[in-house]
Amino acid sequence: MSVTQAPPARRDTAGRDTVRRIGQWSQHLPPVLGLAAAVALWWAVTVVFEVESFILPSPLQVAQTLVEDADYLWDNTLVTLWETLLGFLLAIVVGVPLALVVTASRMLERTVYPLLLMLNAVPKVAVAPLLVVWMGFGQFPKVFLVFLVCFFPIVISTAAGLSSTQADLVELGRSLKMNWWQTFRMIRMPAAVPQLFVGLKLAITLAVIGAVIAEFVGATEGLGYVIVASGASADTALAFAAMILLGVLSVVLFYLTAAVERFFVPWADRS
Amino acid sequence: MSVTQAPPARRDTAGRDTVRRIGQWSQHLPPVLGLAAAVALWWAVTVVFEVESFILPSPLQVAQTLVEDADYLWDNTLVTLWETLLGFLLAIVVGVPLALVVTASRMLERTVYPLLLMLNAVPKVAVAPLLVVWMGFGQFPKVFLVFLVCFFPIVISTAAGLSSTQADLVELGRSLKMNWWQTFRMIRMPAAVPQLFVGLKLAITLAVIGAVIAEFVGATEGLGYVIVASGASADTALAFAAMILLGVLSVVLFYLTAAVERFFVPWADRS
Amino acid sequence: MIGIRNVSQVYRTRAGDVEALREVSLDVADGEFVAIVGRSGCGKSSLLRLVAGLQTATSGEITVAGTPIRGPRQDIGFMFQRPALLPWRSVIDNVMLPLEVFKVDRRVARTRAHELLDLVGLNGFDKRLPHELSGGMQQRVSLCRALIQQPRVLLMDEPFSALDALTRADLTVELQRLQMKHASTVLFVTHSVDEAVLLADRVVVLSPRPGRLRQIVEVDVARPRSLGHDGHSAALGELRARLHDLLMTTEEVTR
Amino acid sequence: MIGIRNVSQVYRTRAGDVEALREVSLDVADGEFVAIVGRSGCGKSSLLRLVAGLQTATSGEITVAGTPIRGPRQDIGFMFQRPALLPWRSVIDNVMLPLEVFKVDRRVARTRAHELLDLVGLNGFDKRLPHELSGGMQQRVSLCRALIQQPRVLLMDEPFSALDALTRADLTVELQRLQMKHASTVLFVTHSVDEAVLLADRVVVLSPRPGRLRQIVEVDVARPRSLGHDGHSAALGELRARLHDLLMTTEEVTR
Amino acid sequence: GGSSAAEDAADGTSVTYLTSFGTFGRDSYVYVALEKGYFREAGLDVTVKPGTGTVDVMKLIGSGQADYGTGDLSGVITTMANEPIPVRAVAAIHQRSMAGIASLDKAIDSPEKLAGTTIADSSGSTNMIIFPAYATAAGIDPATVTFVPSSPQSLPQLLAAGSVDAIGQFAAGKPLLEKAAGGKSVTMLPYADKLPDLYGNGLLVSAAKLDSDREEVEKFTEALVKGLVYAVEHPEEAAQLLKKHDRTADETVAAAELTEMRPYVLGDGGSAGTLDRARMERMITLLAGTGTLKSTPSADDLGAYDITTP
Ligand SMILES: Nc1ncnc2c1ncn2[C@@H]1O[C@H](COP(=O)(O)OP(=O)(O)OP(=O)(O)O)[C@@H](O)[C@H]1O
Ligand SMILES: Nc1ncnc2c1ncn2[C@@H]1O[C@H](COP(=O)(O)OP(=O)(O)OP(=O)(O)O)[C@@H](O)[C@H]1O
Ligand SMILES: [Mg+2]
Ligand SMILES: [Mg+2]
Repeated sequence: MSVTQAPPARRDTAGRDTVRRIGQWSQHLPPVLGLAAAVALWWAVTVVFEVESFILPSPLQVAQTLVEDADYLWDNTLVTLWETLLGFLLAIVVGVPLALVVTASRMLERTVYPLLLMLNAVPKVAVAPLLVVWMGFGQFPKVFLVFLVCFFPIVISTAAGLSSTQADLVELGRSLKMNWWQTFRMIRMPAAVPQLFVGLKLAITLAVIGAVIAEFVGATEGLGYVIVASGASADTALAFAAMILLGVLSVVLFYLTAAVERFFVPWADRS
Repeated sequence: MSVTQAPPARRDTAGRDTVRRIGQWSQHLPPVLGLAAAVALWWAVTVVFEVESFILPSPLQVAQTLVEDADYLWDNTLVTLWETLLGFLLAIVVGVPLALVVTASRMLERTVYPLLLMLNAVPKVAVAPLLVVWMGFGQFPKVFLVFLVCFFPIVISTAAGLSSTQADLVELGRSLKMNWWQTFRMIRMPAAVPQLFVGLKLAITLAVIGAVIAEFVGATEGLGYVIVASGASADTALAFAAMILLGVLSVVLFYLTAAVERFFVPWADRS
Repeated sequence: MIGIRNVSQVYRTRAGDVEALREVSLDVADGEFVAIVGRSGCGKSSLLRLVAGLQTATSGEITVAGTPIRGPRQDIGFMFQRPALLPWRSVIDNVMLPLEVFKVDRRVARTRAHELLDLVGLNGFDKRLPHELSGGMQQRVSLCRALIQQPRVLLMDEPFSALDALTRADLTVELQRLQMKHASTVLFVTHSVDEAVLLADRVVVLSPRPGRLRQIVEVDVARPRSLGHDGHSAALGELRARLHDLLMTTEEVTR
Repeated sequence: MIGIRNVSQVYRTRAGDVEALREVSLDVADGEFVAIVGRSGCGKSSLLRLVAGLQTATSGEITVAGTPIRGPRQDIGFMFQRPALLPWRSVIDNVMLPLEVFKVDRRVARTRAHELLDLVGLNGFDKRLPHELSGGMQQRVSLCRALIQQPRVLLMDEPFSALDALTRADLTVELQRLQMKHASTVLFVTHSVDEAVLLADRVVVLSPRPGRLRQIVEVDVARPRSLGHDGHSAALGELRARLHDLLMTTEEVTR
Repeated sequence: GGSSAAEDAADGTSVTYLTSFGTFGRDSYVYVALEKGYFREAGLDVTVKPGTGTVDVMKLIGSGQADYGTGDLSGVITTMANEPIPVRAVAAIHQRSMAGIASLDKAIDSPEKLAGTTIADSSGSTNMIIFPAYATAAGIDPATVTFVPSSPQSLPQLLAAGSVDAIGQFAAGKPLLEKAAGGKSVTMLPYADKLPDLYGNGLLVSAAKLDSDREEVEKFTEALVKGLVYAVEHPEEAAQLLKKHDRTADETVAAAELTEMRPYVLGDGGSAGTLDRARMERMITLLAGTGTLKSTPSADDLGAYDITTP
């Protein structure tokens, strides 16, 4: 206790600080270990229960496929990634203003929410073929399905964030007679950003799934197409390889969103 | 201004109070109007563009089906409802403790999250047939799929809620040397409940979809089965009727969840 | 400037009603400085919130500059009992907030904000976030934010409660100077009799809950006043003792 | 009871470092009542937080009852500068929280909580939620919560800052009585010199930031003391004046 | 799933059967066998579940979740070439493949007109798999045709909306297609015209069951084939029996499907159900010729050819 050191932040980060200090390398140890454990378990299951490969291929088979078909899989991953990102951005662009509208008045909320819910309740797998009928075989119906899948979590989370602003701060805005837009821009929105990001993190994982579902229908590329195409010929290893890439894509996009969050709201980590 | 009246709550409810005062009946007006508008638009589309009924049946046809097949649809709705609720409860029972574990230490978070994300990234439509292969044709694979679909939003939201407790309150807990469980029970959990409910509201809408997707495969009842089966007779009106019931189910469950929220966290409406 | 006529405030809650204010009437002249004292929970904050238009009285009417209050107005500045700083804004950006709302030129706003921060002894802290400040420092930021508006009517709810004597004395002097300069009308809630007699033209004493007007004490001492030397002057001392007695006795004394 | 040895605290933030405390040393005897005064931002709250084990000093060591502080302890009670009430708990449940944590029988806890609420004048408000209270009422609930623990060491950060003179006087008397009864050791941060001399055995004066020990003033007046009549006694008056001068002058006076 | 161990005199052995896809009219013969009591007579208590395509059916049987099912034999060969699944074919439901290309209003009524068209089909369907073989047999270049994978449900809409020139369909699907297309006429281009050796659907059973309880397999096959023949002979009655199990069924469409199916089931000489080893071998060779198979399975790994003797 003789050197100058930073005090713990006011937030409860007692346990976390310890971890941080051990060093950068150890940050990546737990996920790697966890992943290794999961793969080991998978392997064990296939070996111990002698699971036949058409039900669950062994990690080795899948790894082999991943290596052999690397180029093919990579190209299709990029296609899915692109659709995911476009749809996700579209969902943000539409969802955030919609959340705004919904929180602007109880009346609007009562009118819009049930409709949104109905719309959201339609299973997206059933919608995908319709979108192809309406919009053709291009990228657009895929992007649109991604949008459909992930705009709802964004609306709900953002609306929840916008309508749970701390009472003092809302009152401050009122006392300054801020207009609606100023209240939104200076108070409600910054206060809702942490919650918005909860929605975004959820939405990005759904977005990936949405892209894949869309590619089940009327696509000739993308990871979803790889899954159906390989499923039709019972190439289970290829299907699993595609699903693993999907998982990786999902994880990467999730942590990217989390990184953006940390960049935008460093203060949210404190008070 | 001569009678005794309640002051506005400290929260910003200015616009909302006005609505509330107009009377109970008008509460239900906006959603009804919204719904009517949506149906009218739908009708207009079918008439103006002369859409053929196999692409988009008119509201009249769908209404007719709803009435004629009321018993049949009702029975299948109950099946779906039951699966949805069971899977949803399972997701709460598993998801909330998992969120707890994840927020307990950064290490655990780093280990568990990527795995959860990978698991969540697998498209559920692709999982449904596998579940039937593993678990048979009963209700269980359906319930399990519902669980898979909706536990992730619950984990993410609850974890977000648990780790964003107000700094003062966490410090109060620390100063009383609360143990982990006490901190959770007396401080973190109550503080996270509003966020937990954001997750639950999202999850319940996903749960309905999950049940339907599960019923696409290896089922002989439920709204999902009705949708698939109606394809065999090109009965688009029946498929739409089932989807509308799905929407209604989703809306009802959403508002039920919201009602439970209001019951449990009346204080969340204020401070 | 401010007219308060037969104002009552009843809060309805699940645990029963609370009568916070009963039939309070008060007139405050333009440029007058009125201090409000009274026991904790007697309705001082409620009264200020009513004048600010943040809530509507259960009965009675309030006018500011001749027009009845229907909601918040930009010529009324309000310093809340709690700092209410925006946690994501730095100190300087918090102080500049009102001018941003009123669309004042940013450079002008920044200069004024720096002046005020210097005044309250927070130079060097302008880039910090609120959670990095001590309680008293937060209160001073909140004070700067209220002062930067230069409103016609300034409502202040225990603005110096978290400050030490020296800072308090400095700010008392500065507040008098600013008020005389801008001729603003001030309603000032405080628990300090010293502060009240130093700053106010009149001190309004409210009775315990339900808050009723108990007495209004005129402070007829020349300005600027300070605690330093003339702070112990006979006139001020007497007023202080009188107010002290009023606050320390519970029986009713109606004016 | 409390040993503070060469304690320094530096906060590192994005906007630069802040030296809050520099080489502070202080020994508090068992059952002693020590008041801490100093300018806003001089590190009083930081010092209390260090003693409470809520943060670790940049350098130096703190012991309580002979053992070095490594984290919070249940025999140390802390009343925060801000009320920090749980918004979902009623007043009475907030007060009973510590006893719930310590697993004290609920009935006993309830009785004690009611006694304390009566003491601070909040009877009838036990079922209300914190947001339905005034600022001063919230502070009193927070006070009750600290007192119900009956800890060996009680740390209080400006506990009466939001209270009126009469309530403050009442509570000063009650706090003295309780402290004498339970023989707790108290560290008490305040901005009121009156409070300090009424309550404390010794008053610690900290210098402005970075907080250093400037002077320790012994209050050698018999207890119980009160503002009422002997409040104006010569001994107390002199001490008050001395402390006042210490706080109002900025130059350094080392003991 | 059922097992031969659960022998029960009153109810018979419980077994599970999977239709090839959903509860279409073309799959209704199992309900006929059920309702007419053919299964009961054979001492079997059959539970029918709607299947979701050949590969899914194979996996469910292979993993023991179901005992019997129907799937397209070309699909079975393709799948087994990639991934051996312990499933065997024991009977042919369709003596000739019903796969083909459907278009609106005689747009494509001969193979030559296929050149340069876009065809939608459910991904990995038989129609898409066999197309190269068909094209070769018909003398056109398979590369001039583009296949777009789509979901089975959306195919009629895609065709009717004009999004594609044609769709892959089974001949039995024609009535449903015409209904869905609002009464427009539909032209089928059946592969069987050029590829007479191809079987259509076959009855599948798990390899384990075939080894352990051959007798039950024989009884089941016989009962099902009996139902099959009765269904194509009495389409209206069969449609009504289907309606009893799936109330969403459209009797007219179902009956029409069975009528379409009749020649494919009965074949040339009333040899309903028979599965011939030589034909199977020719089928394997044909499919191997398209160059899409990863390996060439042997006919013995695919089926048992002595369950149904002509
Ligand atoms: N979490 C923190 N991060 C950065 N700086 C901090 C933090 N907490 C306190 N400080 C700084 O440390 C100094 C002392 O703060 P502290 O809260 O101890 O003051 P204080 O004496 O209690 O003041 P007051 O009387 O205003 O409450 C201040 O300058 C403040 O800006
Ligand atoms: N939002 C509210 N809901 C219910 N009761 C309230 C509310 N706000 C204030 N009260 C009640 O009204 C009374 C007056 O409160 P107010 O905040 O005006 O007191 P105050 O004079 O400012 O007290 P203090 O000096 O402690 O700040 C209190 O008894 C309080 O419990
Ligand atoms: Mg107040
Ligand atoms: Mg402090």
